[in-house]
Amino acid sequence: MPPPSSLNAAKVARRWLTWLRQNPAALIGGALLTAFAVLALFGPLLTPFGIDQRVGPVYGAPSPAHPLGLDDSGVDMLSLLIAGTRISMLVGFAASMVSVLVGGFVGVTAGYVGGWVDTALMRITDYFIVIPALPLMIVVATVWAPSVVHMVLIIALLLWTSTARLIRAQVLALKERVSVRRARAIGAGHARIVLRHIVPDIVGLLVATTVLAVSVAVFFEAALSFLGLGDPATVSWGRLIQIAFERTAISSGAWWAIIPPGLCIALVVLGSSLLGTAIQHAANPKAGIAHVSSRTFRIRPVPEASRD
Amino acid sequence: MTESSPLLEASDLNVWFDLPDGGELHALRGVDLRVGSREKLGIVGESGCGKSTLLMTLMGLLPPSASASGSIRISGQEVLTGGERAFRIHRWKDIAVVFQGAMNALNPVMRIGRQITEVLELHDVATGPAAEARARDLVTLVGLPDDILRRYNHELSGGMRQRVSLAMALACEPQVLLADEPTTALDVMVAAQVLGVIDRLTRELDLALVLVTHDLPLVTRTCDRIQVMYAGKVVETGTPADVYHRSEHPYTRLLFAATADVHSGREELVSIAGSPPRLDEPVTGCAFLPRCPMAREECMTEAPQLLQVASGHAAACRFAGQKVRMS
Amino acid sequence: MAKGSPMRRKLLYGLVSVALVLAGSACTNSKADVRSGEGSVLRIGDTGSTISTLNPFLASNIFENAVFRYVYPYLVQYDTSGSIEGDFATSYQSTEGGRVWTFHTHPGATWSDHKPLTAEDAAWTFNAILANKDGATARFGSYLAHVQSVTTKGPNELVVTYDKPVATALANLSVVPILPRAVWGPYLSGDAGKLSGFTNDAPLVSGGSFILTSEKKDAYALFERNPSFYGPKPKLSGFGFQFFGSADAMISAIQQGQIDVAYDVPATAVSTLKKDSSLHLLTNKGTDEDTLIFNSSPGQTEHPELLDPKVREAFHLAVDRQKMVDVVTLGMGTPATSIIPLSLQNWADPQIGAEGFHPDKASQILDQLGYTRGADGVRVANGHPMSYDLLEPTGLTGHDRVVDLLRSDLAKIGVEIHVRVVDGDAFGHALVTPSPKAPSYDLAVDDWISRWDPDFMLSLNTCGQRGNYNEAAYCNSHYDALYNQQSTSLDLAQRKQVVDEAQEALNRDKPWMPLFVNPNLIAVRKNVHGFSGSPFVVDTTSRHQIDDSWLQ
Amino acid sequence: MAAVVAATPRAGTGSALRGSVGYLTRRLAVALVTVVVAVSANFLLFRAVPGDAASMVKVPGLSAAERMQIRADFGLDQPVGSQYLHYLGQLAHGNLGISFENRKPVTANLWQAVANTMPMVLLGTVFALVAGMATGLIAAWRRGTVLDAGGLGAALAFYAMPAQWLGLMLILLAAGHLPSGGISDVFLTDADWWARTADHLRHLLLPALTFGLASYGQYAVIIRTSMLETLGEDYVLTARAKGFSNWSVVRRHALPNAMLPITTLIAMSLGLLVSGAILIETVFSWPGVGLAVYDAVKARDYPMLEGAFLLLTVSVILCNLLADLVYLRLDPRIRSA
Repeated sequence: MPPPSSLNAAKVARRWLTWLRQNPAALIGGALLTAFAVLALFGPLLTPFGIDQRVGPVYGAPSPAHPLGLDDSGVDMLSLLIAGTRISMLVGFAASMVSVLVGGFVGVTAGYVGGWVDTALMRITDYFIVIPALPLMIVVATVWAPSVVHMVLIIALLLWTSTARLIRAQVLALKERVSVRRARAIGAGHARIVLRHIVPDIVGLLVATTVLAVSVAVFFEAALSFLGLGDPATVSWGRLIQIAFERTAISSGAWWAIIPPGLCIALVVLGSSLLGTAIQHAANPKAGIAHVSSRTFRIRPVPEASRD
Repeated sequence: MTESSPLLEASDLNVWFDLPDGGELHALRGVDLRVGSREKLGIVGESGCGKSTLLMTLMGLLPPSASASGSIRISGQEVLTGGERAFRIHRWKDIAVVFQGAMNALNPVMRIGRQITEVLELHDVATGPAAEARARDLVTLVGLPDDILRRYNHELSGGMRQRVSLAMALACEPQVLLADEPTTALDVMVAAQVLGVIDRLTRELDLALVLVTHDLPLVTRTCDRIQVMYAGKVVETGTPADVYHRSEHPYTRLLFAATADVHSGREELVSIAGSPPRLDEPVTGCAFLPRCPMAREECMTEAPQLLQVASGHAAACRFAGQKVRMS
Repeated sequence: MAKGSPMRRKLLYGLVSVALVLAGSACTNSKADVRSGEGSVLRIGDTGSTISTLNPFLASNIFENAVFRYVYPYLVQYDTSGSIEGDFATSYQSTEGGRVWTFHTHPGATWSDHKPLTAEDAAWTFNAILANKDGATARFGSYLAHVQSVTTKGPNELVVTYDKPVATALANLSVVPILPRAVWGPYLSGDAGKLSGFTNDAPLVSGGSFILTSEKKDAYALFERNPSFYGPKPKLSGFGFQFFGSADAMISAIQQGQIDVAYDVPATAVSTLKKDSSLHLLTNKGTDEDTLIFNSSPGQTEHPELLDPKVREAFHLAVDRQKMVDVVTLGMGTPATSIIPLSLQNWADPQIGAEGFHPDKASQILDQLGYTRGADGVRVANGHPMSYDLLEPTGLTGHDRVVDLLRSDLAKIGVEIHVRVVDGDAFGHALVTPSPKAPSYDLAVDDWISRWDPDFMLSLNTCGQRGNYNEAAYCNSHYDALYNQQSTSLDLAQRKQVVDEAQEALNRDKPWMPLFVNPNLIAVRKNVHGFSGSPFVVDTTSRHQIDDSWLQ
Repeated sequence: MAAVVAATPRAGTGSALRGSVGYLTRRLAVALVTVVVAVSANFLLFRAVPGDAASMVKVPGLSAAERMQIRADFGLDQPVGSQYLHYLGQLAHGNLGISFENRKPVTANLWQAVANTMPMVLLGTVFALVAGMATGLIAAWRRGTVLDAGGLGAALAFYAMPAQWLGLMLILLAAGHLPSGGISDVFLTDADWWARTADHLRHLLLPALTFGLASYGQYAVIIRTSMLETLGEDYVLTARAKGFSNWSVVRRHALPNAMLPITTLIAMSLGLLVSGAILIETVFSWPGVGLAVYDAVKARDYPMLEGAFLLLTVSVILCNLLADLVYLRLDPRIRSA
């Protein structure tokens, strides 16, 4: 990933594009996420049928008019799938952003302030790490009426811990850097040090964590919805799977009601994992050599041109 | 020293590395090398000149992204074309290596003793208690107490690690010892001690030594012959006296001049203006041209060949043997 | 690494043999055959249900009651057509104008532990219930309402005396099990303080046609024929309920012959099951009715317009019940407009609330009330938008479709619905918060399974049931009077008239707005014989369904 | 020779032992603090949620006095402080209380659920580990080849699939051949041991496979990464220079080092297994811990939830501790750190 800089937007964009070209994994990941983001934004304009509109028989099979068939109430699956994109992506991105904000704040505070604040924050983090995540989410989701906002908060509640730990470690290292020590020595304020000397150096890590967290958030959205804890007034991929599971899609042979939403989740998770890992590698490059490999160097004749 | 049967001989070695963007980097460009028995060869040059690549090529340890051509003979047997299998026969038995001090050349989760005995067992030198006894002898030889055998890498100091590496390298009584900047990352005192041990043991054990370093005073002190490398090529070769006092290549002269300025062989050579050429593009003419104080029109088109200026002394400069003054 | 080392080969053999065992076991499907023929085990599947307690005083779900029906004696039960017949009582008659009921019980009966089973057991059980009927034994106390005394005349005659004639005496007694004193004595003595802690684990001492041999929560309940049963011997040697987590698993089980009967098949699976030649599909008009519940208590102060019967009438007209039947039950259910489902032919009145689907009329009513639409299309009433929270309990397949349809139908007349899905317990909690007599929720949906006698459904909206079954917290003394009147009207025609009046009264006030009745769909393998359908999901009113079945 | 002077060992055997003890003590202390935090937080969590035993007991017509009695039975009429002390006292005796739902000891309910979950997750984990190891090692070994791309692709694909969906896919695939729900054929009461075991295995296959596949991807990716990092280490080059064959280099030098992070991963994931099984248990109606927790939430069975949360958190903490212990055994660097 190109380091953040004050260059103009066009230049930054160009560097990103170059980077993407050189990292096929990042390119695929970015393309997947972008495609689904576009679908989430403009999907409602594209849905061929209304999601309350019964257009055919129960579990009608795929046909040219309905390429993904119909659901258990005769609604067009493709339209439902597109409608579900919006909620799933919204929950995925919002939850990961909230969690990274919280985790980043806790991590920076713990790492920078240190002392008992650090200890207290890390013990709390420890608790959230060892507590069974999905069961806790279920408890909170059950007690709290289901809604998209609640879903986002519940997922973020358990997602911030790994960010907090990662950022804290990074901040601890950054704190000892010469530039930070110098800034402190000349009496720069804490806010200034954090904002000018620490935050810029963890931006890459934060971006990578956010992108990676999207996959976890999408997973949890699907899990909670599958357990019937999603907002009933909305359609999401997780809920589509739940509905198919509860309404005998399998014994009706309606694979088209089950496969597409799961595939969409898998693609988004894949996209965010690929892109996030690539950004992580770029922010923290490793040589990536292997001293042992099944392959070995090649022997070739000396080309005439290189004889000089 | 018998010129007729070199222990290690390489001729016209070329090595390329594939680059991610599809291009290649021509890292070694027709290197020749001969090491006779008990001979000490020093290889010097700036970082990136190909000296470490040369050493890896001699051991057959190039990565899969590399390709090589030419010939390497160990004890008269061709190994380069024989690939991994051919190299493996000779590794450690005939030719052993001590890696850079900065590297983690020792396995962190294996006791030092085991790392020595495993190689004894592998090459059928000794097994069981005999191997352990031999390992004790080896560490004593390099001046370490034998309880070091029960330790792990992280418990050792840098100097101790290099001594262990040396003991390990000597385990199977190789004829040729390769040493790749064995004292980088060590402080001056320790470096001197380690070099002292290497020097002493190569003499005591009748070893041939290939010492890769940018420590010019060191090579002139210890080696019988020096090869100066620049941009993947040997640009000058000769005895220390030839190379130091009668250098025929402007690069060699600048190199010694820079060393004299710095007064320390450990610092990177930075005082030659400019930087080496990029090797991912074809080099036409003399590679040193852009930095050369003696550059002439004709240097741009024709790559200079190694010109014999005296017995055992050659330089790859069109002006070698001519008394041309540096301007 | 090309040659396999002995070690690796061993591992390979191991893996292959495990795979073979699994593959072999995957093909063993022969056990279905073992069970056919006389004296075999009927395997029944159901989804989403469970047995969480075997203590009748704590029991609240239907499979628990089904267990008690088979293992405990009851004085009377229903026959398959919905009429009362004797069970432990061989004969019964009422005297003194219906105030005194005399039951003659099976002589020489025993419990499965060989202790004698006599009228004394019945008298002891009923008296124990009466002793704490407002406390620990309240679960059955209401079924013995107005009972003055329970006495015996010898071992085989029981006399139940009421303080006034009760029309529902037999219907109520058909619900109360007779318990073995040897087991229950310690828990029913005194104030029965230990009763709620008694788990009554299997195997139970049984007096019914079957013995419960083992039971595992959320998994199964297995029964064996009770050799000492007083009644006609069941043909089956045993039967069992298996509880599936998903309908798909149950359907795949019946198609593969792992179960013989699948209760409560979802409508979406019907077309699949009909294609399977090894299955019969029993379709019955059900008694499980979905209703929209209006909070009718004084606690609902936020939206006073919802208390107005005219607004409720508008809601009533705005909902397309046929569409609900089509979407939710795939046309197999029936639209409902009264709380007594049409499957109770003796009591239902199709005329009640049958105004039909008239959204325009509904809009007119709201217009006339002056509740005009705001800019967003939502009407404004009493200064607030007509935007309401609707509680939806989880766990009932199809409920969300019901709610979706309600929302879109009501949106068309300018009423906005926000759905809050809550699980069963939170739902129950919300209906009694802040207080059972004055909860503060707006609207809710729920479903209720009627019994053969209308008394139960009618009782749900009485003042006394507030905080318990009266989910609307509706309280109307006129209605209570009608309810009491029907329960003491011994003349059938007269009682029917009062029941109609009570239904009319409810239709006027609409604490509940009935929506539709779910069909009762049961899939049965063709080798099952004598298995009758029923309007109930699982028939807890009688032992006939299983006692009369056999396998071939 | 002057060189000998430099050869004084930096750390003695004694300090290595002290290092181990210190490390263990520190780890134990952190684990203990986390347990105390977890116990208290769990206790408070379930006091903060609405509803208690009395409001949950479903006895029609229960009077106010009766409800008070039930509250008293469960000790809910006491101040929170003394409830907490009482709770701790109970815990000290290994008593997790009585389930609101079925009035049986929570420990018995939990034990039953754990006994059901374990075979499923263990079989699945063994499968995931074996397959993940194979994929990860082969991919790292054949780095940059089609095999690597294929292996990594498959691993990522399985990683990306939601477990519940994967389960449904397997049910679709195995339709009619394998049972898709439950732990055994409940009507197989009079069958012999072999038939019952075969039946259990048939029921176990799909959920265990789902669990395995769902965790396989993660293992494969991490093993590949760890292996690649190790293969880039200098001592691997040394081992090759020593004349070891490629396979010996991997087996003797790379694997033991690559196993360090993998061990931690395995131990930590063991702790999360049980709660991770919730979705799979829902799909396959598998009466394990996951489903027990979910049912307890639905029934507001707080003693059961408190017990389950305690079990799950403590098992995570124990597994982390186990990871530390294994690390201590495998990595000499920690022993003297």
